[in-house]
Amino acid sequence: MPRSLVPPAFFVERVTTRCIKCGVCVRQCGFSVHAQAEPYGEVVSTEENCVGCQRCVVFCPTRALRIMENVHSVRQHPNWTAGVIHDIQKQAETGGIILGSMGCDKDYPIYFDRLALNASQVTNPAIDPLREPMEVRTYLGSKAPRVEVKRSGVTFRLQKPMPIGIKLETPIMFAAMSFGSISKNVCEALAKAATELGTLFNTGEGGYHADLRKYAANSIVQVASGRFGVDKEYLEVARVIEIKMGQGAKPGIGGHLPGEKMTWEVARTRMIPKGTDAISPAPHHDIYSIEDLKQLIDTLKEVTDYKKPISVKVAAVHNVAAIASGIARAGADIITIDGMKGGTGAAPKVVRNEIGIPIEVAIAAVDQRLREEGIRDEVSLVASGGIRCSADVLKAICLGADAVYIGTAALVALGCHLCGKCYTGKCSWGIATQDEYLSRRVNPELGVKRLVNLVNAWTLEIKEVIGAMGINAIESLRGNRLHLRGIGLNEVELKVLGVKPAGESM
Amino acid sequence: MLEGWVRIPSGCAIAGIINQNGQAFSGEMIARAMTVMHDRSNGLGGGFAGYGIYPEMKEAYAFHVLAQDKTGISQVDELFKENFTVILKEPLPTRRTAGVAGTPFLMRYFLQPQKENADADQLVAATTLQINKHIGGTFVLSGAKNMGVFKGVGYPEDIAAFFRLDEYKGYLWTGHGRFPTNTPGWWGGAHPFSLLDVTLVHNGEISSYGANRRYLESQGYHMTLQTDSEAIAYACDFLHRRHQLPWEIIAKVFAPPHWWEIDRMPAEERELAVALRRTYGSLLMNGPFSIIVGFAGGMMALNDRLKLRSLVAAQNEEWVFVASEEAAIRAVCPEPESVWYPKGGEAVIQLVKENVECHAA
Amino acid sequence: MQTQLIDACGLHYQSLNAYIRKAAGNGFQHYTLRNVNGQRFIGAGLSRSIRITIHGTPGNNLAAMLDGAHIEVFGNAQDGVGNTMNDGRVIIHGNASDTVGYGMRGGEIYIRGRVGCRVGIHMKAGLEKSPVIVVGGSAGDFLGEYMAGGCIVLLGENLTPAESVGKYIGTGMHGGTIYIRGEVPRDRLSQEVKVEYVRFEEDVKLQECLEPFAKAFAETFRFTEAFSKITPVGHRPFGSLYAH
Amino acid sequence: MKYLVIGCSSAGIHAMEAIRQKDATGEITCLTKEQDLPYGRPLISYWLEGKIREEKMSLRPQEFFDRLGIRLCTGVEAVRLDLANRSVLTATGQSFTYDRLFLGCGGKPIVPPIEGLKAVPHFFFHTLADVKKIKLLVTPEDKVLIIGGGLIGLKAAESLTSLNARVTVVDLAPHLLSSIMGAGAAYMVQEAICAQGVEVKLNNSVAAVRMIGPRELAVTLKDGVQLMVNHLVVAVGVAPNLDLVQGTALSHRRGLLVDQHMQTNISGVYAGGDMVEFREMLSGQQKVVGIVLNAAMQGRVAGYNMAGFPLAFDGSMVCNSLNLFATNIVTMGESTAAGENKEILVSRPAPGVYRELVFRDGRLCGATLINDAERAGILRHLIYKQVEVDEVKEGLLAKTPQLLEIPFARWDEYYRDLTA
Amino acid sequence: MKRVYCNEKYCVNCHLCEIYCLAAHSPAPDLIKAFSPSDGIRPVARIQVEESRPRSMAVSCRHCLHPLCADSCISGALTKDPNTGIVLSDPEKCVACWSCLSVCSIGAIRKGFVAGRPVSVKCDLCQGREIPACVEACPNQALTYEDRGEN
Repeated sequence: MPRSLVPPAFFVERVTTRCIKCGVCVRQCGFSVHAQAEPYGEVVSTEENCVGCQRCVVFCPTRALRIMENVHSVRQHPNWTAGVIHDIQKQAETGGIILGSMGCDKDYPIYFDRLALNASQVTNPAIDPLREPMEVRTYLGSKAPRVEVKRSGVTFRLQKPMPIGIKLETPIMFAAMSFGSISKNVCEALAKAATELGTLFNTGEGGYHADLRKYAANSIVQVASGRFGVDKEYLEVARVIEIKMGQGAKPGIGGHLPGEKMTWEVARTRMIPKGTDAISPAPHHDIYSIEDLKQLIDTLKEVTDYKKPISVKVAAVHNVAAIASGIARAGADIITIDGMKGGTGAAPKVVRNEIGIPIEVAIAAVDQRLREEGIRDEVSLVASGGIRCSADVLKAICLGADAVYIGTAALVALGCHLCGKCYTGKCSWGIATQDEYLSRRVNPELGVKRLVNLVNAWTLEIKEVIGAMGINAIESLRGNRLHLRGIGLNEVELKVLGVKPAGESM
Repeated sequence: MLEGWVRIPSGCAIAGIINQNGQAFSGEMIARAMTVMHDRSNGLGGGFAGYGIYPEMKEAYAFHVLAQDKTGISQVDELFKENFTVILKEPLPTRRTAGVAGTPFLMRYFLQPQKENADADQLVAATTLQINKHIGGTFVLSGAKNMGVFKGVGYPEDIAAFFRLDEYKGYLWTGHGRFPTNTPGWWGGAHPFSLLDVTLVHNGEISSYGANRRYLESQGYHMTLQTDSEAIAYACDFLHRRHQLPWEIIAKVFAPPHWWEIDRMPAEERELAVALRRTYGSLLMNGPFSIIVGFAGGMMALNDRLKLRSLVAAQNEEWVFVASEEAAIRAVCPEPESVWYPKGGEAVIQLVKENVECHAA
Repeated sequence: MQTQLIDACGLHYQSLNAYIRKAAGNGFQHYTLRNVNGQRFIGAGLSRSIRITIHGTPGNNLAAMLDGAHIEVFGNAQDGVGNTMNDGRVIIHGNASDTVGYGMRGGEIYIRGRVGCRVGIHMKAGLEKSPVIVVGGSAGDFLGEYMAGGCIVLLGENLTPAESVGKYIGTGMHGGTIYIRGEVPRDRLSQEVKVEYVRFEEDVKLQECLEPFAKAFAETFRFTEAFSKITPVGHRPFGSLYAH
Repeated sequence: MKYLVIGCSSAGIHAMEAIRQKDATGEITCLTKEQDLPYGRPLISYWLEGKIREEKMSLRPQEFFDRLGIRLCTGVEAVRLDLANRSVLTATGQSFTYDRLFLGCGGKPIVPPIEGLKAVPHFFFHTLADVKKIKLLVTPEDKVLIIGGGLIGLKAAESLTSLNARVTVVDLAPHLLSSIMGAGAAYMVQEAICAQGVEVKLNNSVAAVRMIGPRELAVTLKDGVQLMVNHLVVAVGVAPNLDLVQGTALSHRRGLLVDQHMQTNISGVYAGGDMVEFREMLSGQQKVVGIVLNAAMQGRVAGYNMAGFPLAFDGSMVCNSLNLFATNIVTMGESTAAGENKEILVSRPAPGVYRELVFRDGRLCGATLINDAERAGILRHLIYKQVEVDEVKEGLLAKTPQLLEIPFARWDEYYRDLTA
Repeated sequence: MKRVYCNEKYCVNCHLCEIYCLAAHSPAPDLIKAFSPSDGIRPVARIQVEESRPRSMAVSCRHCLHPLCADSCISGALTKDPNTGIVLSDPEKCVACWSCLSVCSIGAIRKGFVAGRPVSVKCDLCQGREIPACVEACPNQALTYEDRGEN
């Protein structure tokens, strides 16, 4: 192919008076942007390779580097933006589907940012979370329709055992990210952090590396259409089994782990050839209808002797409320709704950016629908896809979620700068890679600390905020949309979200 | 805006008196207790519930109904005719009282379900909810056997005088003085709230209202008044009548032990506590409250689990008193045998003795 | 070894399977199930040394996630036989319907009669395991779709290759081998596979697959025509589909 | 406990340090015939070249002896050993008794059998006194013949050259430094030496010498060539100094014999350093390995054992590093020549850099590195531990040694404490 | 005693340890100045990152119990401090014979210059700092400064 017509996306600025030619940038770049002929020689850059991951910038000891978006002065045009032009040129050069990683980067409204939280003033007091107990413990799993008690003397006993409930010490879990899409070190950091936090991590669909089984008590294992790693032990060691029907970043299409990341270890875990593309197609080939989902749920329950709650994860699509209702009635204990801003290791950009609906409206619609049908208590709802901060967690819970998954946020805690090149396997931050030179960049011990810090910080913020609302137990927040007010939302949006506009009273 | 369309937070005074022997006493006593706490109210609401007040009609469902206009009353009449035999219909006796104005139409019905209804209570409850929801400006103050709710806009002592409480006798009375912080109240918005024989007087405000409300709505309750007190009343009905849970357990749903306490419980107790929080977490009443729940045969007083509202209890011979302030108790019982201060989440449940014939239902 | 006789007539699958699980825990190793009709998940997740003989028509997902047990069916099986099966052996004296051995990771499935569509899809190999499916009769479309390992043998007894196998053989295949008796028309094969022709006598793997099959049904096989041996063209069927 | 240490060089110092580590109270006395604080013997050439001042030459400062509570007797020469009475007699007639005795008498220059040598003035290159004498007598443009092209001879050649003397080196062997390196490396060294104007005569030796004038000597070489020189430096090697041992019951061969605890055949009498012979690790033969490292390690082992703390010396191994005419030379292990089953690989990674590695049975057994000392200790460790390096030979030859070159499977075994 | 340990598994080959070590041992601790000193001789880092991709590992002095470098030192420049356990090189005494380089089994001693003279340089655990500069600079906590019991 002759010279590419796509200009470099980033501009590398090196302040030569600050550059000590130490070569840190050269050695840290996973994309071979910087080069040096000899130690302490002149450093040169190939900007075409730069993905803007900022690894070199962060590591440069003298702050001599700056990576800036390369602002191409194509003529301003509302339709034909630089991005559109470059995509066309790229496709004209390759004839391929444009891949993207991480979440949707289109400028859709973020409903979380248009919802304001409430606080107490005078008539009911705020609670000081520093002194008073603030409870965020959350249980996942279906609930008994009612509690029956038996009196014996002055005390009472439970008459029927409850369905299995999974205790979370904080309503924040780590979302499904497979070994293969992310490195083993990252898997380990997530697993260990979940264990320390008393919450759960999700293996994703890549199977369970043998070294991580020690964290199984805090794991959700996924059964996806590719069925990687699914054996009896896999199901038995897990706390929860999740059937992956869809993913918010790429509704309607399946998983695709490019061969670049299929090292022997990943291949061994998935039981497929090394170097191959691991494909888990959109459909489970044994599920082409809702009763087939029930059949798979039942199969998993049979195999594990009804000891594991079954979660079903679906992408938030237009009809998600009805779909969720079907899933609840198919016997799932947990429904995970993954919004369109959820991350992924690789997805066609057109799918990532154009399909699905945001998690805020999806969770609101699902919660409302299940309540209307009187089956909200038969399932727990987990919201995921675009949860960025504690406020998002709070708002998701107000809208009706029991708990949330964080994926991208967890990776950001480990260093991810959202460059969106996970599918290349060259992640400079050592996260979305299997290259041993790169993957060692995530020291699990350090990673655990960062993840634990993040979730603890969010949890503190959650306590702080619900305290401000005068609430000391998170269950009082769940579905409590009176604590939300819409700002700048139209009537239809307010109706879908089930919230009142700011300024309207209780 | 009309109360019932918007949520109005409020502060309050509450009191409850029960005679364990089921001996009836005058409503004047509860009015006297409430009078002491005059300054906790602002004249925008007062009310009382009396149990055992209609001994001669104790097998019939007594309905106290208010209506803004006569069409409301006739619509109620129509509705009752569908399912009940009206034994008696009369205006609720009142007396002209300074400080009580804007009096709505107030009617009293004694009803008998027409056919041998398997669940007469359910019918009565449904009828109550239907009137409140569908007949504009009309509201059921109470609808149950051998009890009644008297409430309106005004100070409690004025409301007591207005409804001639001194002419009633019951074995259990609860009272309420209201301090809403928003627009002037509506008669229906005053406390106690009731559904069937369960009445509620409430001080404080529930921050979990939105969660409680949505849960109750998904269980078939319609919130007419948009107040947290209404939600608590319905939650009581839901847990006590529909889920058959004893009041001790209901107290644990409204004000459960903290998780750290649950974690330290013996296994059996813990299982129950966990089950209650998991199942009825949405009915946890979060935020400051003290409530007195009255029901046929007893009452329960309860504080939120952080004890953010005041509540005092006292006992003297066969009498048990609960109130926002000790002075209220001393006003009617100067030297009680014991006075105590219930802890957060620690319910005071007092039933009339079992062999005493006073139960309405 | 004591054999438990179970009359499955009218039993719901949950009670039937719970009973077997419980009895297995108490040491019973061999079960004969009579009057089976539609009970799902029989044998699901059961581990080694358990033998189940089934008379009748077992329901969907027979032997799903089987973990070493042996199951023999005298009759036809429905959809999802050996779904995500890990180890063990399934012998079916009749036919089976769609998605036999979906995501199969190990063990063997021998079916004397016909099978439906999407058989052996997502089969895998590794971790010292390599699953085998042998079918005596014909198979439907999408045989060995997304196959990543293991071996499928289709004998198509008394049928021409055009009759014995459906369309889209080995779509997305990136590992493993499919043997089909006779020369399969090229238009039945997906882009992602290549085919060569081997004689039964010359192919040790094929013989190894067939030996237990013949033994299971107490038959001997002689083949005059060559087998189509179908393998993936490369490890990355969709490697060049994307623009980076 | 009374400890007596004879000699205060590396062996003696480390023996005393070890004794004090294990015995806080014992009385330690050290006799040294040197007048000053002990100095590093190899430093004498640096002194002669003016690269180091005398006061900087001490191996340990006075503070060291004070801190350890050592009674240091300088200028005291032990002359007689009375094993029966556990005492040592000095040249001045003083007697020192002991419970434990350490002998660190070092070595002394070998005097070759050259006709007329005893009759003519000649220098050795062994002590500070030797070089002080040289400095006094040698003037620029003097012709100096150095007998011996080994380490000492060449160090002498270097320093005399720096004094602007005209130096000739004569050695019996076919190449220089034949005791520590093979011919290939030696030629490189020779080139560097000759470039500085030193004349080198190999396969040759001094047959006779006689005085022909006040600062003039006539030297007859083995090949018949006659040389006229002003000075003669005898540097054919060092032998164990057994003066004190002769005539006692201490058994010795070429050197004093000791067990693995550095104890002689007489209980309570220990020895270490250049005067003892011990098993050489690679060859397994008894050898005198006169290097500083060896002396220090042996001294320490002896000291521990003297203080009752058992420690064994596992064997000696040659390892040298020296600079000659701006050329650094490192040799270690069996670096001298080809032998049975040996594989010799040579590389010249950069101009002026020479690396010669000797392998036996897939293990490194010797190395000669010229101007290539960077991380050479890793190679020494590989030799010392006899690590199997067959699969990484090429890497060892091509690059600066790295720990990461060592096969990962053996990592733990050899460098356990290095990584977390 | 406390030593610097490198967990090879998590060394990311950035060499920041070297860079900050160098600066810490420069007359001008500012990085940019340290790398372009007035005398033109860039100081030598006392920690060195080995690289054998994908692996890398920072190596610095172990401060051995019986340091071979000190044992082999002909001038007494290298000594192990009896109180701190730190093995130090006295640049005033070093004669640059490189004996220490030839015996250090991990190759932790380097050729350097002090006051224009070639001398051996090595890790001194950054005396005067609470945490050695290399450990502080390590972005992945591959380097740790800890006491594992031995002296």
